[in-house]
Amino acid sequence: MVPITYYLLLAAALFCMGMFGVLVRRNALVVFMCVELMLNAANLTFLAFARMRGDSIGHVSAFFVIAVAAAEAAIGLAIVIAVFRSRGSVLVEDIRTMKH
Amino acid sequence: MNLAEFFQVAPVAPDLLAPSLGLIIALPLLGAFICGVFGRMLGRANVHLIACSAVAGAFVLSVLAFWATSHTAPGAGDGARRLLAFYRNPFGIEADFVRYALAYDYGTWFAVGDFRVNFGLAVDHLSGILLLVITGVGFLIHLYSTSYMEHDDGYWRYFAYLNLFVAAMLTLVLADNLVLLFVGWEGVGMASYLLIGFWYTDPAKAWAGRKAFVTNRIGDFAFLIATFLMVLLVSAFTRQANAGDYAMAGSNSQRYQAALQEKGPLTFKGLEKMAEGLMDSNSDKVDLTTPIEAGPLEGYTFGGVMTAALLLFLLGAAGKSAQLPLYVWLPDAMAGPTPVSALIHAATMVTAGVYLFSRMAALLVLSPTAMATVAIIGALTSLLAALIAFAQDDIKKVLAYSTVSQLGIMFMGVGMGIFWAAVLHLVTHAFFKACLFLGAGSVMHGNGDETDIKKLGGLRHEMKWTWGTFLVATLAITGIIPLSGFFSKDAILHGVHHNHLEGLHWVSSAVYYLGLVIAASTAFYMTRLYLLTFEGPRSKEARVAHAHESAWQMTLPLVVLAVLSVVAAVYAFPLMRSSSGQPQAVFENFLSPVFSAMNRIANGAKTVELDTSVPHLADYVFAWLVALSGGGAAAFLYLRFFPARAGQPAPAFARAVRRTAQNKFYVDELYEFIVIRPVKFMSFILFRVVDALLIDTVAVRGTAWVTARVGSALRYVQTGDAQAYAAVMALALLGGVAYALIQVMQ
Amino acid sequence: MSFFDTHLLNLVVFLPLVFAALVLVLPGSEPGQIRTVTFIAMLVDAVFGVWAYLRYVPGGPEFQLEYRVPWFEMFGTSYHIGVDGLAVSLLLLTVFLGPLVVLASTTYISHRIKEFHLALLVLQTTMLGALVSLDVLLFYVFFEAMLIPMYLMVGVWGAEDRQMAAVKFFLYTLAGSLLMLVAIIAVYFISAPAGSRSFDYAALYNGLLDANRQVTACMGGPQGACDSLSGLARTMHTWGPWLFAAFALAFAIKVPMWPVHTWLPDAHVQAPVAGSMILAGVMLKMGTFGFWRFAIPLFPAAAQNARPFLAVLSVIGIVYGALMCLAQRDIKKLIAYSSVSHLGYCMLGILAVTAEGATGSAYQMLNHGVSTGALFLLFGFLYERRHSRLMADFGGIAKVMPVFTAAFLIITFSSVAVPGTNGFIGEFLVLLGTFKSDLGVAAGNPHLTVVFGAFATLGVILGAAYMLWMVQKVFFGGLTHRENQHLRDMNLREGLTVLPFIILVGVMGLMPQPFLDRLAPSTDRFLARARVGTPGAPVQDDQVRVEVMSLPSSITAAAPSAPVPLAAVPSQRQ
Amino acid sequence: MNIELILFGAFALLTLLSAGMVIFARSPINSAMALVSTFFFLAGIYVLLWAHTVAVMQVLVYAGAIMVLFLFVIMLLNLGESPTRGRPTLARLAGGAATVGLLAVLTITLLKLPQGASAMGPEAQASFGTMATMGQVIFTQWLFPFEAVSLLLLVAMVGAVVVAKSRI
Repeated sequence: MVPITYYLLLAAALFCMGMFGVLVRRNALVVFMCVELMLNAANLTFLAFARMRGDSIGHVSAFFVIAVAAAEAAIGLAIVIAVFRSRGSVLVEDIRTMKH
Repeated sequence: MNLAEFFQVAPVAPDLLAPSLGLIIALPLLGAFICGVFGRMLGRANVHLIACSAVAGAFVLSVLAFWATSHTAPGAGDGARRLLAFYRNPFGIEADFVRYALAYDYGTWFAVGDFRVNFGLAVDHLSGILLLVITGVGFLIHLYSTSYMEHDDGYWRYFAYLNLFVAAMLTLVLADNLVLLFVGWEGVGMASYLLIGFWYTDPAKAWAGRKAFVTNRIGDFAFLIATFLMVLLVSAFTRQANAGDYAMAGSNSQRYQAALQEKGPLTFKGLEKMAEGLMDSNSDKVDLTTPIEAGPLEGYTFGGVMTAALLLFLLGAAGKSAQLPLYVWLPDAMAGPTPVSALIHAATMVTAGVYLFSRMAALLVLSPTAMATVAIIGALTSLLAALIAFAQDDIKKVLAYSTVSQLGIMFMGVGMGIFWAAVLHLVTHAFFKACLFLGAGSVMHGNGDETDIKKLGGLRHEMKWTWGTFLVATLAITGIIPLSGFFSKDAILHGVHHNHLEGLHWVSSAVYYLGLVIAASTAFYMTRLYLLTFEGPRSKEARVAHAHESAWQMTLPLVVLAVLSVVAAVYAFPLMRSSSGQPQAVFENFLSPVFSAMNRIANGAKTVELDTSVPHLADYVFAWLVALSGGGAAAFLYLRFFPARAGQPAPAFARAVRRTAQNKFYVDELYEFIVIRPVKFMSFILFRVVDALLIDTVAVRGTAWVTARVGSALRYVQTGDAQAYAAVMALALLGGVAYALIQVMQ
Repeated sequence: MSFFDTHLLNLVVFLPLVFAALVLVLPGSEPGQIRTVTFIAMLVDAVFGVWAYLRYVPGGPEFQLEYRVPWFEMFGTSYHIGVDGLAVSLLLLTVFLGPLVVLASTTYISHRIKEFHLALLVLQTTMLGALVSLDVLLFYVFFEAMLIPMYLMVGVWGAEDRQMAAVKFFLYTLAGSLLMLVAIIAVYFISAPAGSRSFDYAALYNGLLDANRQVTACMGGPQGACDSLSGLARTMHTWGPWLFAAFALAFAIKVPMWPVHTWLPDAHVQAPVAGSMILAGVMLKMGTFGFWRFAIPLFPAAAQNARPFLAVLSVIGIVYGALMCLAQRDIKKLIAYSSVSHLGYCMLGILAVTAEGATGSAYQMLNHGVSTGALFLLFGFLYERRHSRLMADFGGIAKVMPVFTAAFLIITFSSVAVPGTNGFIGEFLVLLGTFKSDLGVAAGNPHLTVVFGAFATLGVILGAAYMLWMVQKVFFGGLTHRENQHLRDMNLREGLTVLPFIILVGVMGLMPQPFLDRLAPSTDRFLARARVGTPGAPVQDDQVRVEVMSLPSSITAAAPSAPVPLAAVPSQRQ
Repeated sequence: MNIELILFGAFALLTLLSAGMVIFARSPINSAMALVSTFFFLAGIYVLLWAHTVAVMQVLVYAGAIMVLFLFVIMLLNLGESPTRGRPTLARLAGGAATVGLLAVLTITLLKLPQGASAMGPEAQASFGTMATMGQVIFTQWLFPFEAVSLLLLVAMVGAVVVAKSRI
């Protein structure tokens, strides 16, 4: 079988790519997608450990993560739409309301 | 049955009376409460009745108590009588009885750890005689006041305060321990504060009251510290003393410790025992030169600490009894109503210092240094006051300074170890000085409150009773045979002359000759006062054309006091025989049980040689001449000299001297500049600089300011770029993970 | 084993809160009703408080009327209350002030009456809670909660400059107590291994006891003896001083000690009469109480080292506060600074670590509550009439307000500790304790003790100086201001408000023993615990170890989620 | 050299490639598409991990629901190619650096980890990761979180509607 470490390495790589995207991309939508990537990396880790320990708690966690991710995407995208309505842009650097 | 036997059978036996000693204090206190709270509803007459009867009741009880102190019962056969007035001294051995005394302990006041204070009252011959003076003179002055204050609508306050004062003074005298004494000590201060400032609408009077209280407080400060030192001394003594010491004190360790547990360390009996234990002998471990082994006083000797404590007590006594350096409040205290001056600032309160030292005579004689200081302070104060009195024109001021001067004389006596004479002078002085003050009050009452003797004069025809009594009192204070003042003062001077302090022999002669000068000058200024007030023609600027004699309530006390100041002389006559058989003054014999411990210590510790001889006729004559000379000089000056050369300007130096004396040698101004101003200034500076500026502005607001600045500086980091924040988070994450990794590596 | 055996303290503490709920539902348009209800609440509370005071048995166990149920068991805390002698005495003081404060504010407070009385009631509960709580976390909660109503009281019903004063008061005290929170948590973690940790006072104290003993022992030992320490002892040796400093700062600010006292004058000057009374009467005592209960017993070694320093600060406070009074023109400020001076005595007494000193200090806390509380009360009456705090605006009003003047004079004498009044006992004992103490030894030279004592005694002179100065300026002399000529004297309500104070002044001055007896056991235990820090002092464990009721085992066994019926928890005492 | 390893290698490679496309594609559409493929390949890897159920859910929920949502939004806002690449600001550089560093650190750590082999008996293997076992766990022990999540989804739904609805 494949050593757990490989899966973990894959998860790490995936996570870092997602993080990279979050940090460098300007388009809010893409940022969201990268967040999804990170979540998936987390899932992968869960499953890998579940496989290693042989109990299904990991699966359950992954299941919940997916559910939460769905909710998050819904709300996030809604926000993006709202922002686009008000500002006509989805570029993060145009959204600096946190300053004031 | 003869007089002696009459006095030996008290109507109430000591053991019956002792439990009700508290009433002596309670009665005036109750009176004060009633007058103070319900006075205005009760009306004038009732207030008079209550106040006077309260003091009168106290007086009766005092008489009974005093009588009971020498109560005897027929003994076994041959007519010898057995003394019943005694109680077991808890600090002594089983058979150690305090004779000619009764005491009662009302139980704990407060007790903490191994410290305890009881409501313990005790009457012996010393406090007994003072009880009589306080309540007796007190009653007379209450009576006098009923007429003197008849036009004042603050009468109820007045009598409340007066009763309060009497209660406090009685507490002071009856207390059997230092703390309870301190209650009276401060209580009288408080009462005198209230009474001096009685006419508070006049700022000057209110200020005088405050001055009196604060000055007294300075003394109390010293008194407190001295008390604490005493506590430390007692604990050190009990820690270090061995059987020999206790044997020397006529006690033993268990009894002493037990008594400390039960009575507390500050009872006079206990202190006396410690003083006896501190005497030097071959068998004992602790004496005056022994260093204290442990505690805060580690390393100091018992004698040293004792001296320090006594000197602090001296400062305390100086505050209360108006001695150098704290006498300044007394002359201003004359702002109060005249009867108050008579009661508080002549007869009773100001003598508290003398009482304190007589009460602690056993301790005082342990330290020649302290005794010398007391005597010298007394002499200097007395002289200074006498000189100031020369130039005062306010009748009450003159009397005030003469009081200070007389108190100085008492201190001389106390300091030189002739306690009985000092107490005797205290008593006689109470009589004639009260008489003088009341006389002055009567004069003012009859002359539209005129106090300037220059504006009086020729009153002998208009105020006969006042004049007569005033004359008697003046003769008494100037020391003219056969009046009491002469004998008491002469007894003091005689003792001062013949007692010698260990290592300080020069003191006795120095003080003695100062004393003669003082006696002469006393005679001088009193004669002057008398002449200007009563003799000669009526002054032109007199407020009222014809003075009227006062009512009987005012003259009666005058007469009584005058009579007393004559008959009190009996006390000084050497009618008794001392234990060793030679003649002894009545009063000395009478007080001998009180001062027995003092005598034992003085003879044992060899710190002061007490002389028990009685003055010879020559001494009397000499002292008499001194007094006469002073009086004669005054008579010559103010009857012949000044009237003769009236109108001619006095020589410059004379005027300069007179001005200086009139301004009390600028002592008040001196204090103003070296004490009061600096303190006020310092407090102001501290408030502005340290409190307002350094702490509040710089430290507190400074912190706030810095915080604000930092905050506004950090605002620039806040770009609002979400990704920037995320980047920071990422970096933090990296750091965290890296750290964790490193941790894992080890 | 009646209801009151277990719940008396709960009753005393939370009764005001219950009534606060009642007041909350009353219509705000009915001020009279609200006042009455509040007054009744305080009165009933006072009755129960007095009962608790009388039920406290001086000879009995250290903490009595205990009550304990689990609370946040995952942190090992429990709702644990109980009183020792000092706490019950201060509790008595608090419930005593309660009704009088309400009476005092009847006409003083004219707007937002409902909110004001709510604040009063809540404040009462928090103060009582802080006094009785035996769980450090619980204590901290109450200790902090106290700030909020007081902040409102100063900030909403205060004088012209109230905002500044309120904020200053809040931040000042908060700064200290946050440090204390850190220290509390640190102690929580070091005092016991994981799993058996607890915020309970007994657990913390007993957990640190051995370590403290070792630290003290090695400090008494030769140079460098402490390097051999290990484990908890080592931690205490290294961090004990810092933890003590954190506690001490929090409490020192509350006391307030010089130089962190500057919030007090502002708060007092701006606060309404009720605020000043409570602030002076009870809140300042929380500082001294904290030193007594927590700071010194938990870190005896550090405290021992800090004693001379703190004692110097206290003495400075005594003299400095008195001097400040001489520089004031504002009466309330003067009284406030006099508090600084009086509290200096309390601190000195505690630091003297002698029976006399500690008892005197505790007694002085009560005295100060009575006399200074009364001073603020009386001045409040004056302020209502005249709306000025400057001495210059008064003078000679004894003529128009004789009764008021008499009352003020009596309280003044109590404040300057004239014998026969309560003030004297406390001050005398504190000074005596100082003279008997080993402060000098702690400071390096035994003779310094006398110096400490002498300087502290200076306060006796200065106290008389400034109080009488103020009295003269305000009451004596001629009626210079026309506004003052028609001031009316105290009415019945005001008289009845002052009377208890005056009675107490006399009673506590002439028969202090009943009060002292209740203080004595706590004093002894405090002394023993403080002496744990003195090298070479013989202290048996059983003298110092804190014995409290343990959590009923049945409860601790139950799962955390299982709800606990409070009444079902039996008390282990009785 | 077994089949499982080969499959893993293939899926991993493809996953990373498509993930890279998600990040670097210029137009959001392409990113979205790449994301879909990423999810598919991940699902495959899940299967390799015997997490059949999750794999299925992955495809259904992610590739199905979520991505549709994304695409829908992209269409709605009709976002085209972003005209310019974003300037490399300090934040971005720092972020990139942090990411790379993190990757390095994680890799090092993981490589140091002991090779944990699976510890499962055959009967456990039989039921592992099946719908039945998960249902067992979810609906007994994790019932409360499950309900909470359902509630969360409801809230999210409402929230999304409220936030996104245009005030017309």
